Amino acid sequence: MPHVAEWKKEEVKELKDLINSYPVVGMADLSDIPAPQLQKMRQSLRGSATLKMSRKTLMDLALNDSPKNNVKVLVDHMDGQPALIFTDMNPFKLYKILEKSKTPAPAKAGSIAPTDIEVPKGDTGFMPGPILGEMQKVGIPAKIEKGKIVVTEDKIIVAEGEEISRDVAGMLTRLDIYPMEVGIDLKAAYEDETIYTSEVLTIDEEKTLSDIQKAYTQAFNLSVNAVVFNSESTPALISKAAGEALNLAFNAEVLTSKTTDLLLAKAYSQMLAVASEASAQNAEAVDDELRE
Amino acid sequence: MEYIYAAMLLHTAGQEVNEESVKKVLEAAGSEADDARVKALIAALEDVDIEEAMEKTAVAAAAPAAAAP
Amino acid sequence: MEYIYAAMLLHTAGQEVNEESVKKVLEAAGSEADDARVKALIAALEDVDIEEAMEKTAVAAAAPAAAAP
Amino acid sequence: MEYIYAAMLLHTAGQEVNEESVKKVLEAAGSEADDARVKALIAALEDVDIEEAMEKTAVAAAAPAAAAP
Amino acid sequence: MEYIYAAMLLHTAGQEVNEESVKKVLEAAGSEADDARVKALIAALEDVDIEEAMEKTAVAAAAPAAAAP
Amino acid sequence: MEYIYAAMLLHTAGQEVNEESVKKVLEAAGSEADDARVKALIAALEDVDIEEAMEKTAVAAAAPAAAAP
Amino acid sequence: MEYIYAAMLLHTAGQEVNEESVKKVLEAAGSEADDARVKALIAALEDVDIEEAMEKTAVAAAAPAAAAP
Repeated sequence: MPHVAEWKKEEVKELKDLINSYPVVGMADLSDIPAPQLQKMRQSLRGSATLKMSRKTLMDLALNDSPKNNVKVLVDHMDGQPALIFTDMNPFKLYKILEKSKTPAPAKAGSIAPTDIEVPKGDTGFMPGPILGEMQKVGIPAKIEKGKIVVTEDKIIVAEGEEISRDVAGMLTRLDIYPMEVGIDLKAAYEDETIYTSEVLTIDEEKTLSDIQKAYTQAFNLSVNAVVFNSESTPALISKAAGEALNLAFNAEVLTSKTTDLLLAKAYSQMLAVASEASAQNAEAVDDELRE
Repeated sequence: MEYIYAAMLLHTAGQEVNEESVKKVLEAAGSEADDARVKALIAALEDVDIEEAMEKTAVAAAAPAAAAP
Repeated sequence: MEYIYAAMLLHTAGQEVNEESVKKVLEAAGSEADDARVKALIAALEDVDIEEAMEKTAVAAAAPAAAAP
Repeated sequence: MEYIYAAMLLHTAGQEVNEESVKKVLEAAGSEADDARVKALIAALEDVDIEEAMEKTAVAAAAPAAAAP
Repeated sequence: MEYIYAAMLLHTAGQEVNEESVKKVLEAAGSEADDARVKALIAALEDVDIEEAMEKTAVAAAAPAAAAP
Repeated sequence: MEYIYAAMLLHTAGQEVNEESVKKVLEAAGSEADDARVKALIAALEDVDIEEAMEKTAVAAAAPAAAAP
Repeated sequence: MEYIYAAMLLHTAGQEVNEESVKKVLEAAGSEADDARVKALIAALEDVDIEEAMEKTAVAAAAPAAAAP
């Protein structure tokens, strides 16, 4: 680095030391975070992670010059306003903490809706005025009711992935709807020669839960269907056998301890059914006992 | 109710359900057959699909009974 | 179900339900009475209270009826 | 229900369900095989599709009944 | 399901369900008894209350009928 | 259920499910592989389409049959 | 699903489900264990109670059966 200013050399060295001394190095994007909020996030990370902002070129140099195998791949994940994060936490925990610390933020013209943006039905608190027309113009079903502007039904005005227009962004803010999330965006993290991208780091607990349930159901199905005896399938198989036996005895009219009273009851209720049809034709057709 | 059972028995045995047959079954069961009632029943059953009526309610009663301990 | 119907008929008529009486009713109904099945019926009924079995039905049958719109 | 299980076992094993085979199975199970009950079982099963009868829930017929207004 | 049917037969007949008895019943039914599967069955049954598992059926079978609209 | 999970794991990984492979997986999982149970598992799975059997809902009781009207 | 099956196998076998054990099981099953995915699974399981998830499933499976029309 012959033509590099002294302070830059210092900073690269500092970055390199940090990369070497922490097992986990993350590449984050700090775009759109207002300064006070960033300050708060740094404070809340204190003790568990170190956030280091620097120039792209310097981070690039530090990563490429690191003796840690594969860590330079993080360079590929520099995006927006990049920063490095150093921590002892495993990458998943780091990701989770950063995601949780994200806060709602107002929509900006041109932002992409992270999820469906819905304007809920109900009182807006606004007095009748030009805002009613503006709401209607951006597609919010609103009208005046009891002297207030109310939204008449829940309405998704921007679908996930769509761009938020200037008018809509302004209206959402006036309605106190903050559809965006700002915070430290972890793009990728390095640990033990492995790069974890945000896709891998996004743990879908619901998916895990449903996968477990699916696995359990499949295991149960396979055990019962293949008649593999284990603690889960055996009671079910017994139950199945008992049900089959009851069915067979009942349907074949075999009188057993379990079916005799069922068959008697069947005969009796059949008789009641026939009697009620007969008496509907002619009340005299049945005896008093059966007449209602 | 004997009259109905007699009719159902005949029906299930594949026999014609008429005054004579019903009376015969009732008598075999030691039950006195009242002529008027037999006539009325036969007349009423003319417009009833015994099979269908039996199917309908039949097992309904049996099912809950199964739950009984 | 003939065997069952015959038994119910006899029971309702206030007659004793035994091999002989069941057979007689079945024959009057033109149904062939299988000796073994008649015997099995009588044996099975020994442990069952017909009246009780019928009552179970009555209650059960009433319930859905009441629920019906 | 022993008799029923014996019949189901034989049927599933692909064997003919007859008096002899049922008796043999029952005896192997240490159960006294009552001739009349075995005969009655065979008679009852004569016209029955065992497979189907095992699957058809004793209760199934109840649903339409209960639904009937 | 032969293995289960055999076990149920024995249980219902009031006999002990063990490797030997299950095998004997299966063989009497003309079914080839796989030693390993018999062992697995007996092992699994050690922790299962057959009576309780059977009861579940009755209730379960009855329930849908009651729930039927 | 360990044995079943081992079989499912092998099947999904595209490996043959046999005594040896199941035992290897179980042992890797720190589970003692009981020879008889492994054999019983393989015997049970012999004629079974694992994929299909995993997906086909097996319900505890005969109850679901009630679903079929 | 191999990763899940491996975890379930370990859990059912009473073993700790961690990176090392999951990898060992997967490798024994001839499946390539991707480090990142194994780590992701372990991280996910930190917040998911396997036992509870299984119990919920069992109840859920039973419920529709009973509710089946």
